[in-house]
Amino acid sequence: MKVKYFAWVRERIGISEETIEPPEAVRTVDDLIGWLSRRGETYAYAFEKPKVIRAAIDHTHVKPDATIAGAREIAFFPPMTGG
Amino acid sequence: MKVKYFAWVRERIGISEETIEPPEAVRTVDDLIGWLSRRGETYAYAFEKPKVIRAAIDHTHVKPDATIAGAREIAFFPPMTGG
Amino acid sequence: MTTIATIRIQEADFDIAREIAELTKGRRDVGAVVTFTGICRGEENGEPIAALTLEHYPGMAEAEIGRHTDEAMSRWPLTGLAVVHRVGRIAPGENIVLVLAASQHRQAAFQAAEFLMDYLKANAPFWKREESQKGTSWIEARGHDDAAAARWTKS
Amino acid sequence: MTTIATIRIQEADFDIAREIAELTKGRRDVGAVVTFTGICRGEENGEPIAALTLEHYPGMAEAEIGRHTDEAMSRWPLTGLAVVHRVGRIAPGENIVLVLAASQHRQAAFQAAEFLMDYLKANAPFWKREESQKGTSWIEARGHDDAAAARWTKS
Repeated sequence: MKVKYFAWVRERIGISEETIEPPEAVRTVDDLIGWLSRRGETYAYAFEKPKVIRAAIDHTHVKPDATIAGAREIAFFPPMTGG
Repeated sequence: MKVKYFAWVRERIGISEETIEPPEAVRTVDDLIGWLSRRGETYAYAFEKPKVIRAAIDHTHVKPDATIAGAREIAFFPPMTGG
Repeated sequence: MTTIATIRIQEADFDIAREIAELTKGRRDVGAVVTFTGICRGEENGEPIAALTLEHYPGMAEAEIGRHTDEAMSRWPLTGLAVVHRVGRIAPGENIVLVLAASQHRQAAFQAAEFLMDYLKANAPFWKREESQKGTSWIEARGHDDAAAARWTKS
Repeated sequence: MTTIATIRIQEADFDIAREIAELTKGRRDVGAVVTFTGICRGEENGEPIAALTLEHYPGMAEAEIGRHTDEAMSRWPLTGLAVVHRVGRIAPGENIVLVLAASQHRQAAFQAAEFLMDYLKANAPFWKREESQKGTSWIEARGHDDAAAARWTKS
């Protein structure tokens, strides 16, 4: 699946998108944040406060307990500041 | 004192403004409406439903029991429909 | 910086972009501008209309609007306000009224614009007469405009 | 007649008068147009800023705004809606966002415009970074924007 990062999440990780293949045990958005955090220091820094991170699956806001099964594109970003 | 009429009050009376000298017994806006109504058919028609008529003294909305003492300009008109 | 309040009653049309520019030029503190434009519709209660004619009470209209722009400025932190009300004959599709409120943040601008429109509808001395195939007639005031204005009254 | 909804995300500035004309031309049923313009202020929390840079999530931003314009159209009797959101670098005094709501009567237009702005602030995937003398930093979300958006949730 494709993962996208925005704003300071993108800056901390250093890339704006990548394709990942998490193991089956990674079932929810929360699981995925944990799995990504263990991939290296930049990820750990980006996700150091998981409660602040917002996620979207296929362009729709989701909660941390949302399942990632079937997702084509998952995005992580800080709270929105548009408008 | 000067009296002004607007919208259908003006149309019914047939004039837009006039100068009047009501007797001393005419103390309130309501009294003045009664006194004007007795001046002729056009006035009686304009003020036939006194509750619908709005009044202003010197450019400020007033209630029927407002005193007219000291007023320079009194206006009568239907409910406003601006905006 | 000071709050600018513009009040104009005129036969001519207005230019929204120019009115916004007047209230924002040279300022760095304006974050939100809300405009309300009232437009003459082509029908009233299902009947086609040919035009509206607006009459007003010169002197009182300006004073009444001025009291309400003053009240808006005392209630909300605004950077600018404008009210432009047309009078005379207005055809369907043409502008009737413009209310513009500028502020640092959006809530104040929205509230002030809505407050001013509610008060204009219920309290400003303007009267509309409509022309249709049946002739001309004065538009009647709507009870819910009084109710809309009343909700701003402080208890 | 149908309700027109325009959604655009662009680097270029917008022209409010042109956007209003697009939603009203050839129609006789529009009686009220409300516009909200968000403008880049020259300071944030008392610190002068040099510029904002807006980032967005292409695809999701349009989808999210579209869900909210659809919801607005189902909640209020509107004749037209437009949302134009700029991205890229924006200097103080420049426009950031435009929301426009047209209706037969004013209440629907005011409510729809305010609803859309509250949702854009809290839910649309845009992020602002500010440049000041201290360097650049991401603007933090404000808790009261979430509260403003929550008041539209149907219970």
